[in-house]
Amino acid sequence: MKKYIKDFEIKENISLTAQYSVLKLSPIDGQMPKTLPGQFVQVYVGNSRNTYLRRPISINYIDYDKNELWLLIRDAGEGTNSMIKSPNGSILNLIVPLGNGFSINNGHSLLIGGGVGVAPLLYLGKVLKERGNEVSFLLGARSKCDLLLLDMFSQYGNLFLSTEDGSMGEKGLVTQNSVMQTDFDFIQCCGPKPMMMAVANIAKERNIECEVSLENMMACGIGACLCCVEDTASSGNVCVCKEGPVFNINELKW
Amino acid sequence: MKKYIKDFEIKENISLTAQYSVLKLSPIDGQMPKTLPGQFVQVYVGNSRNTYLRRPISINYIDYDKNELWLLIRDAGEGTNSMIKSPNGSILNLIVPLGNGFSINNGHSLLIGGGVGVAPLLYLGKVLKERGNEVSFLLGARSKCDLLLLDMFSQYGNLFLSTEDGSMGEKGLVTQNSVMQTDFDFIQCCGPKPMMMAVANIAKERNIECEVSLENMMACGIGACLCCVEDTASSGNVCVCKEGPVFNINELKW
Amino acid sequence: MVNLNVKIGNIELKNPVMTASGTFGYGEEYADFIDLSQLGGFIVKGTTLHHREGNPYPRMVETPSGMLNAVGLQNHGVDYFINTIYPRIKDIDSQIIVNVSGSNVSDYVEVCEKLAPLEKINAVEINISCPNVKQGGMAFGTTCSGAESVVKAIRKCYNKTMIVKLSPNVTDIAEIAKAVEASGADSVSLTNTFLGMAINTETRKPYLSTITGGLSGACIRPIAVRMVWQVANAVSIPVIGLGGIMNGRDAIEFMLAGATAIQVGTANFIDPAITIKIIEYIQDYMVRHGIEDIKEIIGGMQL
Amino acid sequence: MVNLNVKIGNIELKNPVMTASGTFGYGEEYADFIDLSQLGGFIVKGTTLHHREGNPYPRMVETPSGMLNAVGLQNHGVDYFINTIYPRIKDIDSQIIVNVSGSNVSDYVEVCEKLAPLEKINAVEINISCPNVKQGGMAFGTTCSGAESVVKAIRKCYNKTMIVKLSPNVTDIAEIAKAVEASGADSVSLTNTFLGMAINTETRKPYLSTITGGLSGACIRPIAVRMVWQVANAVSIPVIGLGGIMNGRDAIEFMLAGATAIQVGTANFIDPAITIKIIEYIQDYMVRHGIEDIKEIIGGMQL
Repeated sequence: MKKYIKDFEIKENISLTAQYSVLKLSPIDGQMPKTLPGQFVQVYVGNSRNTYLRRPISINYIDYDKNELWLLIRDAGEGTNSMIKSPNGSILNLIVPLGNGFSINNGHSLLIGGGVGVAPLLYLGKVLKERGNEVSFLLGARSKCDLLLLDMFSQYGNLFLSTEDGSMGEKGLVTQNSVMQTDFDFIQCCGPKPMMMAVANIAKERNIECEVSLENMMACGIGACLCCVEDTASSGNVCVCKEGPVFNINELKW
Repeated sequence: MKKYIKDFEIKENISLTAQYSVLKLSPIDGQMPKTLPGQFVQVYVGNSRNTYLRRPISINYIDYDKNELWLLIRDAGEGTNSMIKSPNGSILNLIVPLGNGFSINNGHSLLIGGGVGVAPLLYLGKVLKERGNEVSFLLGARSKCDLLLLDMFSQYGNLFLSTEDGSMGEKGLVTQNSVMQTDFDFIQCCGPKPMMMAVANIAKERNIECEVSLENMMACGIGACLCCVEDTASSGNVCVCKEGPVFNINELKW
Repeated sequence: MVNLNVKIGNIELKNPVMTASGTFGYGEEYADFIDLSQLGGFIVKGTTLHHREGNPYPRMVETPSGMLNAVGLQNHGVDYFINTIYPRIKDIDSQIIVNVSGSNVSDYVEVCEKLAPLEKINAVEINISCPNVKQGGMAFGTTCSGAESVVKAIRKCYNKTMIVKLSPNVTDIAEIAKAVEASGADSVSLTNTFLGMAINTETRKPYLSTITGGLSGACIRPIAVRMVWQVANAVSIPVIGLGGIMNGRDAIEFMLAGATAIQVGTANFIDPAITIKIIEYIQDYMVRHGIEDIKEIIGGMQL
Repeated sequence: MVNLNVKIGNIELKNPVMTASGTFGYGEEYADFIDLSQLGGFIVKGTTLHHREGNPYPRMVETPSGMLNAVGLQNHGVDYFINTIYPRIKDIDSQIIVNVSGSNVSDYVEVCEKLAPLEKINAVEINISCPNVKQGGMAFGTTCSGAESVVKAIRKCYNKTMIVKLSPNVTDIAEIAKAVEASGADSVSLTNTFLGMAINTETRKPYLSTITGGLSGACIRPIAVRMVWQVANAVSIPVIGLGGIMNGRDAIEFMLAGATAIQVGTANFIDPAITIKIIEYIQDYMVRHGIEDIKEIIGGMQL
């Protein structure tokens, strides 16, 4: 897929919590690049003292009617903090789209997300639903206030929730959620590595096809610097930014 | 005089032209440090990719009734540009006050300013006027739109103007302005070095006391790094940030 | 129209802007963003005799105005390059230069011998300065005798243009450059990355799997410019300058210091189209300063 | 209450935070901003046998996350320090260390002999690494024999604590450190500034009157941390780490790499109160990590 370096305007910067914002972006030139669920962008941070490289952010949602690309940003440092503070109307320069994206399977997919890792699952659920598939979301977080965009998710599938403090949904980790015992054809997962590993183990036990989205530290995002490598079964070290970020768990040496 | 590291709020960012803004600042803690005309501040620039050190900016004006300190900023690079773009309500951290300041003489002073160098003369004129002295301002610029804050200056003294293109006041350089032929007791000058040198020569010829304010490149602003030195007649290399920025021309090796 | 043409050894560059090895893949990664044929040249990533998996993850960390990397020469080996990569890129109308790394002299020689017959590869860049593999050549690059041993051996078997990439992790880089010149190199490129490290103070672990790595980016530009100036004053072969070039101004700075051509590295990660903007800036700069031939800029610093 | 006490040679520091020579004047310049007695110590600016005017203006230029300077050891000479400065600062309840520079061995010796009797000056920092004066000592600092000649001569006449400040502009800083240790130094501090330069591309003139100058600031921190780690693994005397420390995290990073104490330099220009914030950060860090004695952090990087 062709990659672009493109200026986007922040149409709306919606602060979800103190820590999370959704940025609704529209391309200045009106031309929204084709993207796939699970792909990401590299954001240029122009107004931060200590941010040198771009910041990889996964695509949260694409609203083709409004010509909007959404980014779900977690305040995780000076770079993301300055994105969250960007006022409506300001310009963000993106490299888009990057990476491979999730498989679009036919059948019932359980989409499991933890923390800010829920971001790409919204766009994925939308596409799966539009293809006539049954979609279930299992979203986990520390507590209620970290469960984000639930209204949006509920439009595209059944919602199952887990919080570590039990403030919403089932108490505990996503892997302990009762929905994990039910039947589905695929698992597609994005979140903290320990969570994804735990999910991968369950998928292997139950022999369910499973994809995970990795977040290895990267510089370029286009497969040039070879910094974000993951060791794979068939190809050794490959770039998460190019051959990933989505991998079938059978490919990983977890 | 005691120096402070202090947060100030931008009460008003007034854009005078595309290139110039006046920032009206109030100390967050309400305590305005004592300052003298000709002193400067060191501004911390927090939101610029390529600004590492503070930026020295001379004090343009102090409004004790409103508890405001004014900075006249010229967009001369990424640091000053980000100051000019700072919205009302944002915070600037200053080290204040720095340097020695102009002499407060009794008599008729001609205050000569060029470009952004007019900044400290407004505060100086105010103080001289309040002490019951006669004040004349000779302000020069490339053209009309670069002559700034004229309404303010006119409150404190007679206004004489020069523009290189003749679009306002007399055509030519300040040194060619007819007021230079008239009588006054002191000259106090701030502007581009060639202008100050030309003024200094006239002052010497006419045997008039003359002070100039230098803008040597500096890092610390408090006399520690010894980078902003000027070679002087009596003391060799001295720090412009500490023994200056104001020097009697007899002290300089011009 | 200004003349941007420069010559390195026997190769002509349509302009002095190249890309640095290890930051530009095989060129293809950037084809979506720029017209590769507009580049003066590009250096494909470090190539070794045999396949190398490189170092374990993590391989990078951001630092003030720069980054540390510890890729460790991950590549599929010279035969894979010749059989699989070369046919895909050989028709790009630009100078394609292969960066060659090895852990002993015979490796370097063998790789160069294999590359010599390739019609569209008319220069190699010999990496005697990779800080990220135990025998990645930095040992060769930090002593005159080590550098000489590699360069002389390659010179015997390789008749095309040989550029030698120098390590900045030395007391006197001009001495190394002189030794390399005397040994038959056609050009030197500098600087490679600076050996550095960073520690995560919360986990108390180094950020890189290899503890130390190579520092690149704008942060080290002042040191690289100084070294280019020193080397350009010490040798008569052309110097290729690199190290933290982020924009056209920086490229001019290196050329004023004595560089005949420049390489853009880390900046490609931040703006994949920066090389083209740099070429345009250089043209505008020459027009603004009334310079007709780029050669007038080379070593043009005024004292 | 956590224990921040560290020892360098024969002097006790109430905490490991000191300030770097040439960035802190004689301490007095910072008295409006901080309580100097809270510092572990401060190194007063480079002192020479005779008065020095230093280099002509311009002496500095900002660079990415750093700055170049070429002050050139401007100072009034050791006698002026003893007669005029020392009486003003001697009662500050902190370790006052004098940085000593010279252009030949006898200068170093004579300055140290004059300082030895001062009751409140119980350590000197020998600068064999100033890049900004022709004979500013960097010649001594870039070879083992040069370093030995200075250190051995001073050791003969100076019995108090001798810290030797090392130049980073070398191939193998650990070798120099070992030579300095073997010659009788009580401690080494590193790194001094990195030799760099910058050119104004519009005027085509160098930004510094001396063409090259010393690069300092956050930009070089990864290289300095690497050198501290290498030196700490090579010598048994305490290492003082400096080079781009901007905050408490950076200070901890240097200590985890092996520094017993640290010096804050360029950061003082940006925040004149940063040293106190760093001391507070270290205390908080120790509490957060359940560390009672700062010595547990020294060299505490985990592999």
